[in-house]
Amino acid sequence: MTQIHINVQTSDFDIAQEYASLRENNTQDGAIVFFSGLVREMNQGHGVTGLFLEHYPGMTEKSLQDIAQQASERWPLTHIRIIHRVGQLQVSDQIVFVATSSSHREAAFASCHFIMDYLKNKAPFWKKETREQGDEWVDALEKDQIALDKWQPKA
Amino acid sequence: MTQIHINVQTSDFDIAQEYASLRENNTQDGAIVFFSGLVREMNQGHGVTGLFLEHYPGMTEKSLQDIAQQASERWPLTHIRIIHRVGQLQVSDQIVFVATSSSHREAAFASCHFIMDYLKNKAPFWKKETREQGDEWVDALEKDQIALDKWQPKA
Amino acid sequence: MIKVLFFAQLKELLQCSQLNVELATPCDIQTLKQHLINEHPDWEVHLNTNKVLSAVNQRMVDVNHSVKHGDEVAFFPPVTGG
Amino acid sequence: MIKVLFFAQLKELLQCSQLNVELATPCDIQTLKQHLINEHPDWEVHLNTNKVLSAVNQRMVDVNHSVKHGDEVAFFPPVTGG
Repeated sequence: MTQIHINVQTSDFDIAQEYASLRENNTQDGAIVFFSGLVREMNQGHGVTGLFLEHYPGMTEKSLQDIAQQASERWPLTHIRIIHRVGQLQVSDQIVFVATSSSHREAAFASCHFIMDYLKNKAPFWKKETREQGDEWVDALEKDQIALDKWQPKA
Repeated sequence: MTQIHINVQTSDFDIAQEYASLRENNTQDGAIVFFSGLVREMNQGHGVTGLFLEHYPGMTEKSLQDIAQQASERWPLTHIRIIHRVGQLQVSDQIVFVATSSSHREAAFASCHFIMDYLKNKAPFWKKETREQGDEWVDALEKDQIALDKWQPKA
Repeated sequence: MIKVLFFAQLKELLQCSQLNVELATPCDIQTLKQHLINEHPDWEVHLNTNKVLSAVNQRMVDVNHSVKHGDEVAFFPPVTGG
Repeated sequence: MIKVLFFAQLKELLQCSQLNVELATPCDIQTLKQHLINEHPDWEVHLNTNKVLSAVNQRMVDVNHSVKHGDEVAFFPPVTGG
């Protein structure tokens, strides 16, 4: 039984606190994998000074829950934690955090990667960048869609 | 140019401090991946109450440096941090920490996983478990060797 | 009645975040789109493109998915979170 | 002179962590192993197995690797860190 925690929030998060929650009373897990996504100063070739994250309240939480559920059915995981921020962010701010824990490292690595790849394609978030020339919505990238191919069952 | 930090130490480490070091003055990275390995209470079917880690001083640091170097040549990484503890550990203790940061998540995920797979097979550490029936050296697992196959160039 | 939501640049292009539609239901997403375009002909260029994704009751669906009275339908561009 | 080190269960089985060997060099790892076995016949079962890994000057090598005066050679079981 995987413990799943999902948070969509405007406030920042503390990865040390998240990590402590994963370790608490946990003597069975040998492996924890974490992903943290940050606002970059340069994106797709242009300077960025801020980032606004819009989302679809209600569907956001459902889609993250659904992705976590899929991961928990595919790998033997003890914990899944997903935090995604929305609203106005600055350069270097934390955007997203995904952590998975398991007895074994292959499951922890694969599931964390899987969750990020699906989140990028399926969770209803949209980024609007503050650029020197004005605000622009970020274009979805084909490579993010291609990233899902590795999770398809082999023919 | 990848910044590589390697530490082999008896003392514990603080992942929050490691994470802060990766983020400091860092506006170029969009992705940080972390692995943390912990002492499990059950391993390969038997109860464990403690773990002693022996290593080969000198070669340990060289081999970790060499693995990090290979990762930095294979993926565009800004930072690689590897910490491995040696000496006497207890259940739930942190054993190993690997973090990589990059502009893009695929590079961060793949390189962190690569480093752990190579560390498991190439770095001169040996675990001796404290079990109820006495102390026993841990056997190397074939699956750890097989894990390297995914990093071989495709034929 | 069907509740229709728009997000991100689509919301800005249509200058509309939400509206209610009375339609003979059940119909499908494509029929709902066509109804919206009949009411707002300048929306066609923004709605009739495979760049627009659809959700019914907060789950992504394709354009053949059926829609019925009381459903919440959303249209939005490809997602870019993470 | 060649400095020879043993680690982990191999160190315990041989009851030896380090010794120095005088050998006509260069030779190879296999020759060095045979020399150690000639001096300590009870080591054969522990040393002459493909479960034993070798390093020369702190880099892993195979049994054909050459060894020369001044080298540090180590023998150990498969590693189990991480």
